Amino acid sequence: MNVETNIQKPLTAKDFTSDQEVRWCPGCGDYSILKQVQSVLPEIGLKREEIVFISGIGCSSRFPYYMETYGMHSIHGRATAIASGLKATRPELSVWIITGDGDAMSIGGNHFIHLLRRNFNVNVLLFNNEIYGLTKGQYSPTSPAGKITKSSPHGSVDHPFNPLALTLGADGTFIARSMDRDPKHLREILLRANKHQGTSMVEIYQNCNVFNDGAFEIFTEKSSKKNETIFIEQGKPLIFGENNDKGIKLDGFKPVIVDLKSDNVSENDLWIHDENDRGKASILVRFFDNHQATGHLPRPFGIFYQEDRSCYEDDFKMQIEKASMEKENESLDSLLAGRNTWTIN
Amino acid sequence: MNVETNIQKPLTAKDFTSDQEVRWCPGCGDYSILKQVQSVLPEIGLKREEIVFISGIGCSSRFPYYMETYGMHSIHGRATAIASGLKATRPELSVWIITGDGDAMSIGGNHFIHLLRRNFNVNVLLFNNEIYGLTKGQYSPTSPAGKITKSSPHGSVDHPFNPLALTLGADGTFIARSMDRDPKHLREILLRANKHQGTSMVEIYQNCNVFNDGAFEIFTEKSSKKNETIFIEQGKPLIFGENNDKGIKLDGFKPVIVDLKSDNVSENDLWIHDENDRGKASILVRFFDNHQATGHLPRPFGIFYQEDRSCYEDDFKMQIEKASMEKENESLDSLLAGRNTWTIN
Amino acid sequence: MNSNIKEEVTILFAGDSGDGIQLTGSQFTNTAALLGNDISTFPNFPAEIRAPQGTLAGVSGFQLHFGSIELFTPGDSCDVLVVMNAAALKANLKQLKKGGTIIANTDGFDSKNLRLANYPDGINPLENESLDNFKVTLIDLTKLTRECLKDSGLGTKDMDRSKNMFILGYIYWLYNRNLDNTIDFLKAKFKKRQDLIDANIKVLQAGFNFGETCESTATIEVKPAKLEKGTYRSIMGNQATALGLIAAAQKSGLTLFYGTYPITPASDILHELSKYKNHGVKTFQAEDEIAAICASIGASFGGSLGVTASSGPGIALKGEAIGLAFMLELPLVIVNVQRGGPSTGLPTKTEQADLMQALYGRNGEASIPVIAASTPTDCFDAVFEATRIAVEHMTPVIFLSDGFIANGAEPWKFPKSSDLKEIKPVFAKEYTSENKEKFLPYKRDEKLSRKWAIPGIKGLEHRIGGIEKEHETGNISYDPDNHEFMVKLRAEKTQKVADYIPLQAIDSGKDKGKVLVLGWGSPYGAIKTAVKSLISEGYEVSHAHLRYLNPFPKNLGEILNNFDKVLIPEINDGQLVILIRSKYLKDAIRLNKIKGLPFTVDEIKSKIIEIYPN
Amino acid sequence: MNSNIKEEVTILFAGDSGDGIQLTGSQFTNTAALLGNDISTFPNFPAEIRAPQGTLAGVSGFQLHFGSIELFTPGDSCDVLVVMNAAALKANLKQLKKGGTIIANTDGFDSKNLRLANYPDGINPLENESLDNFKVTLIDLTKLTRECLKDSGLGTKDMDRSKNMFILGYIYWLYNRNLDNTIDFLKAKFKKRQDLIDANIKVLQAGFNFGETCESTATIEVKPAKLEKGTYRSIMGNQATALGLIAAAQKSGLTLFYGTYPITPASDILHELSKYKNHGVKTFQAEDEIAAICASIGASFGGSLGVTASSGPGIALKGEAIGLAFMLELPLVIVNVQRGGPSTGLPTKTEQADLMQALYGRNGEASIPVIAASTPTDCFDAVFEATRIAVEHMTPVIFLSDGFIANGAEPWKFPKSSDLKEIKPVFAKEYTSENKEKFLPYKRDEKLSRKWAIPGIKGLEHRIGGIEKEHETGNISYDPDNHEFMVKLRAEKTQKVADYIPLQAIDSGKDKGKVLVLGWGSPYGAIKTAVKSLISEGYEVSHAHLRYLNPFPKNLGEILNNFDKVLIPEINDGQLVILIRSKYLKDAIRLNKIKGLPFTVDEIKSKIIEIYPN
Ligand SMILES: Cc1ncc(C[n+]2csc(CCOP(=O)(O)OP(=O)(O)O)c2C)c(N)n1
Ligand SMILES: Cc1ncc(C[n+]2csc(CCOP(=O)(O)OP(=O)(O)O)c2C)c(N)n1
Ligand code: SF4
Ligand code: SF4
Ligand SMILES: [Mg+2]
Ligand SMILES: [Mg+2]
Repeated sequence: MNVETNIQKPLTAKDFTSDQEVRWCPGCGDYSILKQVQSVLPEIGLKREEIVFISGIGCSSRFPYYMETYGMHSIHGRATAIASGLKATRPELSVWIITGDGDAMSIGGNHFIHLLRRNFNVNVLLFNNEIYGLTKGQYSPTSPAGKITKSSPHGSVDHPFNPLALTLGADGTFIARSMDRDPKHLREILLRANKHQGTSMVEIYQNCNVFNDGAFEIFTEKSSKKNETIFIEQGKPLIFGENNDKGIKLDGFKPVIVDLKSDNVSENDLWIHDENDRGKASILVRFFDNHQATGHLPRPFGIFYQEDRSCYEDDFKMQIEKASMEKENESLDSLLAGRNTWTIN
Repeated sequence: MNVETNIQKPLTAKDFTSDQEVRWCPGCGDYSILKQVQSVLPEIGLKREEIVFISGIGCSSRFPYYMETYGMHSIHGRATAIASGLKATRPELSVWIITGDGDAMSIGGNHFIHLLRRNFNVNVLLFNNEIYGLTKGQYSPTSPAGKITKSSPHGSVDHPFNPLALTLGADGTFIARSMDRDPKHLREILLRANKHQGTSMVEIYQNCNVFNDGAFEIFTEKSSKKNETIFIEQGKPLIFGENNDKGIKLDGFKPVIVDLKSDNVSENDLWIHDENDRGKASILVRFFDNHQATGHLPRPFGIFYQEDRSCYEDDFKMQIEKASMEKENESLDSLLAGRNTWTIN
Repeated sequence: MNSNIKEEVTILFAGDSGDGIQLTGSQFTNTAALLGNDISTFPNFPAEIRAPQGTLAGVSGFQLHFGSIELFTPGDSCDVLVVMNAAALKANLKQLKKGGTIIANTDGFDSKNLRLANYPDGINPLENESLDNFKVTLIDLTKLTRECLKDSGLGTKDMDRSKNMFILGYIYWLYNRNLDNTIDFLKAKFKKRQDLIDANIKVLQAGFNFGETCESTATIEVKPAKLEKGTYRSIMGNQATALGLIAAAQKSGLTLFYGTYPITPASDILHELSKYKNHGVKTFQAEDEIAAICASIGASFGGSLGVTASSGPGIALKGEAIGLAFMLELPLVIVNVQRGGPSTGLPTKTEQADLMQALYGRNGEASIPVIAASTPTDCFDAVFEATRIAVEHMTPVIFLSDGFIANGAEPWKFPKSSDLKEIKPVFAKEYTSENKEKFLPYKRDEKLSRKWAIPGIKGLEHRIGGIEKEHETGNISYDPDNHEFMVKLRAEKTQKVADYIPLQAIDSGKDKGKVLVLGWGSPYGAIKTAVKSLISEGYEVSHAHLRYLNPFPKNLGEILNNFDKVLIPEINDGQLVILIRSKYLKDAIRLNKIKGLPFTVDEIKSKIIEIYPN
Repeated sequence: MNSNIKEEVTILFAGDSGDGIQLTGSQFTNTAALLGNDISTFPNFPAEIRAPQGTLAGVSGFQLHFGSIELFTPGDSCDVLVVMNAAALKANLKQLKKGGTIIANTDGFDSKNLRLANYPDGINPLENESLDNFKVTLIDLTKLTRECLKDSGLGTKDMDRSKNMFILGYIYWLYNRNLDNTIDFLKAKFKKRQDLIDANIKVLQAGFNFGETCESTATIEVKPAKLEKGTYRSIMGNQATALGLIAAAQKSGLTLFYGTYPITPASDILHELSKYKNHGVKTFQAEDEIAAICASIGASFGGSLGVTASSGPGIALKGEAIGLAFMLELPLVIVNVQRGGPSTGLPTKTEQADLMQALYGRNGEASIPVIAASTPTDCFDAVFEATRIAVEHMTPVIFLSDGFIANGAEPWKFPKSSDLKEIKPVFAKEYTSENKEKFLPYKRDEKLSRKWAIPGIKGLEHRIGGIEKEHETGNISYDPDNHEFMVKLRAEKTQKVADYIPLQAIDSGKDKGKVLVLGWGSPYGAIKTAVKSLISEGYEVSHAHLRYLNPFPKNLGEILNNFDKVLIPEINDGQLVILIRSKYLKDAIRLNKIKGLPFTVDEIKSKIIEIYPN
């Protein structure tokens, strides 16, 4: 590689591909996410050396090895904590956290919620496959109740987390969902996540074709996708369905599906998506886990919520800068001496 | 103590008082909470031996030593996890978790959210004094940003958790707030918490008069209490103020204060509290931390949200009972033998 | 057709993780076991779920040693190497004995496979002279399998999946086994897919017939082993651990609560136990290792048998809570199925490097009993014993297993439940008009252990915790003398376990001699085989194997002094040796292997010979 | 007025936690230090923030040893016992030398206080013969204080709060000190409350005058000590640790990142460091200990000096992450301010029981350097050295302090920053046209340490992690031989630190002799004093004190062999002794105290005499 000439060329996905062989199972959804990330980075325009990928442990967490950037494959559940220390000290770096549903929300739950409240300016890509892949197929905190897995042969009795609701409850400032099988959408969400100043939490539905194949099939397969998903966009009404013929309206706090053709409703009556409304977001993130209350609703994809709040590392830095200005001249020697000294001759 | 005759007498608060000297600082809010719990238990009508108090570490966590029941003062942040194992195996016991803002939400954050999602039928009393008391005064995850403490002489840069929002995000099924200085209210909430089947999370504002004196003064002092608090009750409109002259109305998703006298509003226009509405609860728990968006709002006390959802220990038990019925006759011997044996003579 | 008789054979099956190697291996194992052979197995997985097909990293292996004599190891090297592709050959050829047999799937040696296996361009080991020293049988599996199933109506993907049955059938033919056991297995496995049952059976039989028709080599007969009389089953270490826990709970009259968080290679215990809800087994998959142990402590407090399990990294996380259990003096079994470390290390490989962590991996003076299993079947006995100590001595106990014995299998002459020792918890009794003694939670018996006082019992209300406590009352106490007293008392309580365990026995060899090989854990089989072999060659060497790592059996010092030299082989950098040197001031010699692999018999033999005093 | 001259005096201030005992003690300490006395202090807190007033559990103590000779301990027993109430007397009387002085606040001996202190009904020790062997001075503090402030306009609560100033003034008079230092302190402390400044100064002076007017006993003079020439300050161990870290960061050219979670007795380091934002110090109060160490690892990865600190229970939680840091080979300082264990144990008391945890508290073979401080001022040097090793050898290092030295104070001849050694991190260099070497993250230098490659530098992009890695490249590797090679290499790397540390020196006594007292950590002062005293009595005894617990200095074995006997005193149940016996097969003798209290000089002297060979 010639250093000088390299500076000029714009980077490509290939420049972000390390020399390590990718070792996920053939057909794993992780491949497509990797590809999107590698192709989005050149567009963002960062240099390779400015980027750090930090992961925990899990299939998904092998990710950093495949990226030609700085990276750390750490220990289970702690990527968020490690990234916090890195970002606090090196705010200028672009820090990406790669984690799984188990890594982030089971063993890593505490650091995850604290990362969110502190609002470090990092991007969290949470590969949710609703299973523990690397340990060969136990249910995870996002597996639906009743799920039969190696560790729950009679069905899981755990009520699962709603990852986005949890994020909202922990004061997350950027909450989005995408999926492995919709590269275009994923790409857009990644770009927006990167732009957001604060912790960008992107839940990515990822198919584990070995231990939980088809978990998200209805959202990804052509035959059902149109009716089972809704792609939300800022300022746009909530519309979905085979022929974009269904909409969602708010009846008080209750979302109701309306038929745009037969019912007497126009687009103007529909719920207009507002990323900045936390109240609405709190209903939107619940589109799926409370069928009794709301009836069957399509699963939303897109940016649920976005809020501007100062980032930990900025306040952290400012405080130090302020203190340094106020007491600028104190030398190490005066610090060692303290305020009361005496001399023996 | 004579065993036989004792059975007849109804228990009193004194029967729940252990022989250990209470060792909190004079004036600490913990005293009043202890007193309420000791006086509520006889009313609930449980026997002492059926009750277990489990705590972590912190000033508040000394609580079990003062209760003449079964108890464990465990390690920092883990009371929730220990209680989960106890309740899973002994569903008939009445299990109370005593924890602090640090114990529950800092080091114990992960077990806390998992307890909530699993919905064990236990009562969590979270003594929130917005400080680490036992370690002599560092800011906690509920201390407001900017708080000056021993570990933040320049002011904390941490955005705090909203404990009730976090609880809601973790799919908590009973969410309430009360305070040390309102024994009557606390008593009612404790009774309701005990009744709820599922994890009852009760945040109790508690004054640490040594390291964070007056943190909740405006809610507890006569002069400000009426205007700064709102006591929410099921089915009742949201009314507060010196002369019950202010109300809260919903403008879309935005709560607005209205003057019941001068404005042209009647009680019928007001927000009617509905414990079972998660959408409303998600706005109610945010009454305080987002002044820009909502203006200054009174702090709500009472039961924010209540939901019936099956408890972990019940499903856990049922699964075992079902399996035992299905394969009832399998003996240990047949288990040891497995399916394929051979004999050497 | 002629048939050679052999005493023992080692077969190594190797191929991609997707090739069904583990299944093929364990099918042959079960059949061999059912026919009365002694067996010992060693599965060797890659760390990835399905590492890239055809690569060296993706090779999965299953080594099986079976014979008509008693066997203690899966074999240092193999007689037969079955390879599904080029990478499998490359990775394992060094394991094959000179003159051994290679059975190769030619289909796995196309140019892509050769490249992935890093063979130089244009080189195919099946086609040059590199295998001249071996007997090579080539089978084009894909072609033969597809051929056999061409009328089955299955797609090629499904067809190809049954390739491994062809090999299995062939090997059955080779060793004169019948197919019944595997046919039964296939019927159960594909219960709902008759087409797959038919196809697999067909291919299995085709493989068998292929041997019969096309092959000129003789079949090999391995007679049943002269094992002790009795009824046997085949079992893997993790299964044995699971059964041992269930049995121990039942013999204690306690409910088993198993709180854990999945981790390789411990997860299979969870998988096994979660099948036994009908035995009242309560498995709790916690959010992390800390919650897992804490939930188990809560269960023990409530009167259940609390058990938690993990591997090294997870055990590291449990250190603080183990200290709590030690202070609470509640029964708790902590299972560590050790794997290669440190940190994430080599998750699918074996190691014995967590012994010091078991002894010292927590703050303060907190010495708890440590028990180690030495073979797959010994997992049953050792974890049963760990439970006995936990329950009868009211203490957390660490039980050490490792990846090698956890996944290895051997025949098990399983006990009758009525022959198992009763375990006797000592419960505090309700305060009644007869029993008027004031309940003191930390009052001790002659074992220095306190009584178990279960919530729900009237009059036993009490509070326990992790702060130093007053003798007998259990109240918080900061008194300096009380602290020293309690620290020493707790230490003595653990040491007192030595009064309730057997004295150390010599496993092979005489009571006195020139070299004692002192082992613990999974090197058992290799040490035993090496020592027996040297004894038969006239060496004055003996083998003692420690089940109790803390406290040591009382006569251990004496035994050490009866030998000129003591050799301690460990799959670590020398941990038991630290303890033995410290405690007995004995200049024990170390033999360490840290490759994620078990010792071979040869490695131990050579070391004994090397240090053997002239 | 006559004045006795004394070489050394020990005063023990005792009272309720709310009585301002710690403040009174430290004021006297500072004044004594400023006047050139050598000092050594020992604050002894109750575990509760403010335990119930008047009870034995609520007694807070502050022991101060000051003199005109060199002092190494806060004194085995005291000459003067100042007690604010009956409980304080009861709890501490055994500490007072025969014939010693008691200064008692009579007001704290009313019937309620006597009852709370568990004196039998009707018994007041100030009024019976029980104190006949002591000189007793009675002062009715409340009355005198209120009297003195009657015109101040303050409420009684505020008035009573300044009681401790009366005692302080009186003691100043007794030891001939002037009040200036404390007056300055009061002015700063109550900056915004002139009324309180006035009141406190008035009471202070009243106490002084009380001595001058009412007392017939002579004052006592303790001349300045003949300490080495130079400029001194008084410092506590935790402060010294904080300054040591700041200094080490500056001398390394690195930013200090301190990730921690509060815990007694380590929190004061956080409090101290968080004041120094103006020195660029970054303190991060994490959500738990695991996050704390992980954030510090992240900071180290980013090129900062990552430091994390806790006490025993928190260190237990960090075990897994320490293993990660060891595999990553990044600099990291892990501070453990030890306290009484196990589990929550005795949080405010001292102990040395986490040595084995430091060495072995994690999974797998992960031996990292361990350094211990022996005195409050030594915390500076030792943590500086720990940092040097972490940075120059690219490794996590454990630094051990304990509650006794963390809270104890002594005079410190603080260094000039220019006299401090430079610490030299070795950074990997940018790939440029001059430097075309391909960057290998795990390529090693002669110290066997790798280079630090900081994100942001072009051409050094690399990935690190906790899985076993290939030599030099750092790529994931499951190769058996590579694993063994790497385990041994990492072990050797840690042992290699021994090439870069000083040889072990003898602290007192000759190079050869009959008894060597081998110590580590906080028993330093007591051992030194005992050994010096016995040497002066003609014993052939020496003292060596270990700063480096892993690896040991290379000549340690040799030193041990120069003595007939080796005695190892520890505030634990015998941990260093395990290591010494194991490594050197030396039958070292243990002396253990596990009371949450430091050794007294006498305890060590008696033991040496007991084992002294005839
Ligand atoms: C401390 C610790 N506990 C447990 C494990 C075992 N483990 C590795 S990954 C994993 C869960 C993986 O699930 P997830 O995070 O969803 O990632 P996926 O493999 O599904 O991508 C577990 C339990 C470990 N490596 N370390
Ligand atoms: C593992 C561990 N880490 C840290 C501590 C120190 N510690 C004890 S209590 C506490 C926080 C107390 O705060 P909170 O939970 O709010 O209880 P409070 O004292 O305010 O009632 C801390 C940090 C500990 N005991 N154990
Ligand atoms: S196990 Fe599942 S998640 Fe893991 S690599 Fe394979 S397909 Fe992907
Ligand atoms: S420190 Fe605060 S919370 Fe703790 S006992 Fe004292 S007043 Fe209560
Ligand atoms: Mg997953
Ligand atoms: Mg608190």
